[in-house]
Amino acid sequence: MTTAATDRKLTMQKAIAEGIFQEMDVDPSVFVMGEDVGVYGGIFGSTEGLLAKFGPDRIIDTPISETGFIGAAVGAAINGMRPIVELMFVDFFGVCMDQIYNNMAKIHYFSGGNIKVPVVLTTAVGGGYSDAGQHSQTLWGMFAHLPGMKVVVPSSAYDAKGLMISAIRDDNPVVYMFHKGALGLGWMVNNPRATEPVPEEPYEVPIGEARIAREGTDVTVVTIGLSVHKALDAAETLESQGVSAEVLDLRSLVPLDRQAVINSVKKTQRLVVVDEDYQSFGMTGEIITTAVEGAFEYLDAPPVRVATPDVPIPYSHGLEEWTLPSTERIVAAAAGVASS
Amino acid sequence: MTTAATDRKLTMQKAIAEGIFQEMDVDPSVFVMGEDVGVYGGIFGSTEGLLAKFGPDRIIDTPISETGFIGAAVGAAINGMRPIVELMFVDFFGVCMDQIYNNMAKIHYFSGGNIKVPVVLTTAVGGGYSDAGQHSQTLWGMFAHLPGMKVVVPSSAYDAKGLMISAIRDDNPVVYMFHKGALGLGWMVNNPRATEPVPEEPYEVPIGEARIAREGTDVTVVTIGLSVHKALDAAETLESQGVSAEVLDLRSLVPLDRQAVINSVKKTQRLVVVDEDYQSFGMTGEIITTAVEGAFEYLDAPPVRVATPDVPIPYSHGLEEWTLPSTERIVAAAAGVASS
Amino acid sequence: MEIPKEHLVDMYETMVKIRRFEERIREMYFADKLPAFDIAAGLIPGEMHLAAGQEPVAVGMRPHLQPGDAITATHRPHHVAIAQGVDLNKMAAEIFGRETGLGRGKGGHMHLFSVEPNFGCSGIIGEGMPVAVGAALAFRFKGTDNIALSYFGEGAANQGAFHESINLAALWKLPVVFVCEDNAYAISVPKAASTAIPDNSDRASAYGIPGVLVSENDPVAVYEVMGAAMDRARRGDGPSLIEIKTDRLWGHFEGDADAYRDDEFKEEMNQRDPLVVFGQRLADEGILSADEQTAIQEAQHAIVEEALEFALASPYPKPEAALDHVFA
Amino acid sequence: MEIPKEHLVDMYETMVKIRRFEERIREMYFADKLPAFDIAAGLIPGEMHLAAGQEPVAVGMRPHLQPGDAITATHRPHHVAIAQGVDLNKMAAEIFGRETGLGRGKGGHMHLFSVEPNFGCSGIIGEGMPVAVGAALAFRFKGTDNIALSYFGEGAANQGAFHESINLAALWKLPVVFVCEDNAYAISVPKAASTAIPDNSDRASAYGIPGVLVSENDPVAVYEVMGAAMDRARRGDGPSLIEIKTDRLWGHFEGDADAYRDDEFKEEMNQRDPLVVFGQRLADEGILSADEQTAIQEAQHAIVEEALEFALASPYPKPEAALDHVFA
Ligand SMILES: Cc1ncc(C[n+]2csc(CCOP(=O)(O)OP(=O)(O)O)c2C)c(N)n1
Ligand SMILES: Cc1ncc(C[n+]2csc(CCOP(=O)(O)OP(=O)(O)O)c2C)c(N)n1
Ligand SMILES: [Mg+2]
Ligand SMILES: [Mg+2]
Repeated sequence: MTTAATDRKLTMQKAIAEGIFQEMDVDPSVFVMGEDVGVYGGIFGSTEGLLAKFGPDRIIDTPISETGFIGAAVGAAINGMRPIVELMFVDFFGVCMDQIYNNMAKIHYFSGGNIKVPVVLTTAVGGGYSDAGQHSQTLWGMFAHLPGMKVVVPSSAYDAKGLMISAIRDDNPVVYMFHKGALGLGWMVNNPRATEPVPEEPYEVPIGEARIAREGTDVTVVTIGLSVHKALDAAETLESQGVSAEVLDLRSLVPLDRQAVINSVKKTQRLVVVDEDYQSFGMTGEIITTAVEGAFEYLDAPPVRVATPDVPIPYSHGLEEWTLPSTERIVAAAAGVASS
Repeated sequence: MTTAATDRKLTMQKAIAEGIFQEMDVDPSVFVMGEDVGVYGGIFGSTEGLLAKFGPDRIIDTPISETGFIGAAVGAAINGMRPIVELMFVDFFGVCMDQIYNNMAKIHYFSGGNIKVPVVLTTAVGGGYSDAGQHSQTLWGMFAHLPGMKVVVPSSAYDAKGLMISAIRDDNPVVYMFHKGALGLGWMVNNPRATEPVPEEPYEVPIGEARIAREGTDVTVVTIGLSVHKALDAAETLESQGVSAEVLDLRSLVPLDRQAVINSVKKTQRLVVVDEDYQSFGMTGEIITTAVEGAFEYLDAPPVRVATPDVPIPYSHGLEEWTLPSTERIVAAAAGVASS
Repeated sequence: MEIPKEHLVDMYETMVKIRRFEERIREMYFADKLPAFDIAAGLIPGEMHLAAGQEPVAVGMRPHLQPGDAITATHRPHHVAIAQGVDLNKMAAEIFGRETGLGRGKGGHMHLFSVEPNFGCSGIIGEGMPVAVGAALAFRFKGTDNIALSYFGEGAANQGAFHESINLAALWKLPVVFVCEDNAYAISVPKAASTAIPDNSDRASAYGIPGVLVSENDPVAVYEVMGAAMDRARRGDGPSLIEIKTDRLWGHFEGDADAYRDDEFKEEMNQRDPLVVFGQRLADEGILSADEQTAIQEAQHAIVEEALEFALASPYPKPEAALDHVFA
Repeated sequence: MEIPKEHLVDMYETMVKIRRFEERIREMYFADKLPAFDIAAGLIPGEMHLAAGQEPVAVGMRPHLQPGDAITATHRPHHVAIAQGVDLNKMAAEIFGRETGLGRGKGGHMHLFSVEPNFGCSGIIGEGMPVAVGAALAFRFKGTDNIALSYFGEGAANQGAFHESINLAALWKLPVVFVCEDNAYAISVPKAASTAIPDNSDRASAYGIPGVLVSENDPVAVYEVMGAAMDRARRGDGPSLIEIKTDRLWGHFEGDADAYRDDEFKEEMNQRDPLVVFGQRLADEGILSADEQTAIQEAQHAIVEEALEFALASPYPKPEAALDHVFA
């Protein structure tokens, strides 16, 4: 069984759907709501196969009423259910953010801990395929800025399944973001690293623990989501240039594994932060500040950020490519900081 | 005239209303929309006196339909008007953020610069009076994270009027945040520093230039909004302890006057960032990273942040007071970093 | 409709309790704020939205409630919470920011949450409406015959959440009763300046559900209409939209100069104070004599005093408790 | 109603142009994506929502438009943009991501903005509705008799923006015509699974404005209903809500397997292709002979080809131009 499990490779998309499937199978309080989660199986396949197994009462297609149905997930969660609710693209948060950040994320606190709100909010993030400025953002820095929700971003199939199961079992609201470019969808170019062996049985990956995706000694590259794979690609190039890069996959922004960042920086003494989200007032600043707070004397050179500049993500392929963090930009940044 | 002007002291609230008044008087394309902006004069007085002068066609009370009327401001701006639209408390952004960040802030970019969206979005921010977690936030870090809008936060009357006039004349969307505790409202304790001489004639304060609110040599305190006054109070205490603090009032987060931060840090070699917004993934990380990027070798000690911890702002007075940045916390942080 | 006497008495008692609670909160709210009103000062700092005059909308549903029914209310929540039977001691303690409060002092007057009875409210207009829909969905999943009531003001009826919530509930035929408290004002904005049609109950047709207008601020009228709507929901026949014309006797929040409503309006409103009118009617109809009403008042006032005493005797939370309860 | 012949011809020509544009975009969209469909590849990467079959909703208003009238459209915008007369060369160039495009390649197919004619669209459901209200408000301020048209899908009619926008326009009696393109599906979700009542036009009563259903996907029916609503708005009599039953002949976006609609449905739909039906009718009524129609087709196809050639011959923006135009 164990051998069979580790031999089986899944895409991240299938791993997500499998995680949901297995929890729904054992826990009748889990259900799914969202646009096109039923017969379509989720625009990005996150609910593929669920309708056939669990039927339309537990896999509920909704109107385009995000405030209504995400708020309904909150109400259902307060009343004993464990909803998984999908915001099709994170870019749409603006039509329903009140329910997310002012309600879902705060009720537990306002109630002094008396009321739990175990919602999993799934949402697709990321660009790279010319879907322009209202369908290509990651925005995780913004979600992480607002207290009361966990923010999880798997980068590959093993973590995707385990983090999904952890998220469903978590008594807190969890925003679960999957990067379109890491899902292994047939219709989108994918980084092949995201597809990997996934055990058949249910398992948890703890939320709040970063993962060293690659060990290294000269420079730490901290990142999350699809950029983990770009960083790993960059690390290979860097190795050929004689630079040993350690790649840290944060896996969640809330809770943030600050100690993992600090430990790695203490080891390598140099830091690059790669973020597909907008550069300013976001993740790059938070990670660099974490390193400065926790490893100031260790830093041999100012940390460097590789992020999406503060512009709406442009449509035209060349513009977008120039905008999003690329393997080349990571290589250049890491090589630069390693030699300074 | 000039003498008379500089003798006349105004509260920040009156300065804001005067700025709007004077621009409306000369520019028929300026109008005001929002909840209770008419006969009530704005819940925080930002539109006081305007209805009497300009009538209900230009000072428009709206239904509680923020998506509707903020979106309408965008449409009016595209079509030649210069709307000032009020979101009563910034905490309500979640019901209308799509219109703000996905529409107002992006149309100019999407149109390749062909379409201008000169909206001023006014909104009240800040806590300190037990209004609990849905009415006490500042959230400016979040607005600053999302590209396409300027984000202005005056701390006192002179700047409030000049920045308002600049915002109205600006061809870009400007989010203009006023801190309730700096407005000089009769019904709320105020820091008296915010009330100051204000010229009678219209004038601009450029958006994007920080202001050295107090010169100092030992430590730089960078902040914005009401915390400027707390930092100035702290600086007095620090002076009595032999620490000379420089206080930098950013005045806007977008554009961010990074050079002013860097210059001051180069001078004092020590940095404290004070932010009433949530600590993580926000302004404190951005300012510290800016200093690290621009003045790494000058920094004698790790910068320190004094911010609202990552908890929804609690209601009970003692909890809230403990949560928000206080003069005491600023003194302790600055004294600590100055002696390290 | 023949209304059981105990329901009439219960509604009267509850109205008295609500009114007394609001009056006493008002007194204590202003206690340390005057002469120069300072919103941050006193025993109860912060905004305070009181519901004096709106008691009928709250008590009319009370006799029809069953254990486990969910209610979501608004920024003006006390009357509804009291009518549902939320623990008055803990509620008062929360309003006074105490450790013994419903939310250990973290939520305050706009954020009262109770598990049993099943109550919640919020400071954001319309925010509770989808939550009620979700509660009703949970009841369906769990196979109970519980229902959810969603209270909101007439001002809230122009917020997008109204539309999305009612459509969802109607589409899924969920057991929700949407209750619009029409006090004719949203802060200073009169309904005619916010709402394109006179009665929100007419908006029910946009969702294919019953819409009923209660045009008097009268607990008996509310009792009847709410009873029918709640039964309907409990039977599984889906949601209703009820609009009740009511009066906010005081300002929008305490400290509001209320200058946007003229004296004539306010005078007429005070003349029809629903507590006075209902008391009179119960006396006229021989249901509760003046003496009996006095006895009720004393008993209810004592309950309110006890709650206030409990609250005032309770400790404040430790400041650093601010860090607790972000996550479970 | 007697419709001037030139209007009928104009509508036909425009339908032909739209259909050809969509067909050619479709071809070029798939050009470099197959056999293994890759959304990020090819001449036109990204999502592509085409409007073949929905031409009547776009062309029916065209003869009633005046210069300066504003239109806000959706993620499926081409038909409406073409009907309003947006520069086809620049529009094609934008879709191909070129420097000469309406937005210099920054916006793309869901973000087409034009000053003259006054057109905009968006990728977010319902986002354009309040914008149309604001345009109408600006027209009132400026004293013009321009009007605003707000297009949205039947799926969008359950988004909060629908409710807030129509209430505002009705309240302020603004010159807006709200046009619901009811193609019965929001991606895979059929209208019956999203909307509590059959016809969104009936929701007009929630705002006290006229609501009219056009139950055929026919340019003449649209012409008549839109003409009346647009006149009404232009006269200053306020907004209307029009729902038009139409057909999305292809998938939601290109690459959509469209498995949620069964073959029978699709077959029936294709049988009633509005372009074929309208052409037939014009021939039958002696308005445009088959030869004349062929001539029109050739002329319109040539215009489309010219636009595509312009686009394909245009340069891409410089990569670092990504930094321009965030602020004016
Ligand atoms: C989304 C949102 N917008 C605005 C406000 C500010 N606000 C608080 S109460 C209120 C008026 C509410 O009116 P109504 O719904 O009629 O309730 P009432 O106060 O009359 O009980 C407003 C505008 C808010 N809390 N939330
Ligand atoms: C707020 C928001 N939610 C969801 C989506 C994703 N989405 C894009 S188009 C669409 C369906 C729209 O259906 P409809 O309004 O009927 O228009 P149609 O596609 O049929 O033309 C959805 C759900 C979105 N773009 N914006
Ligand atoms: Mg009201
Ligand atoms: Mg549709």
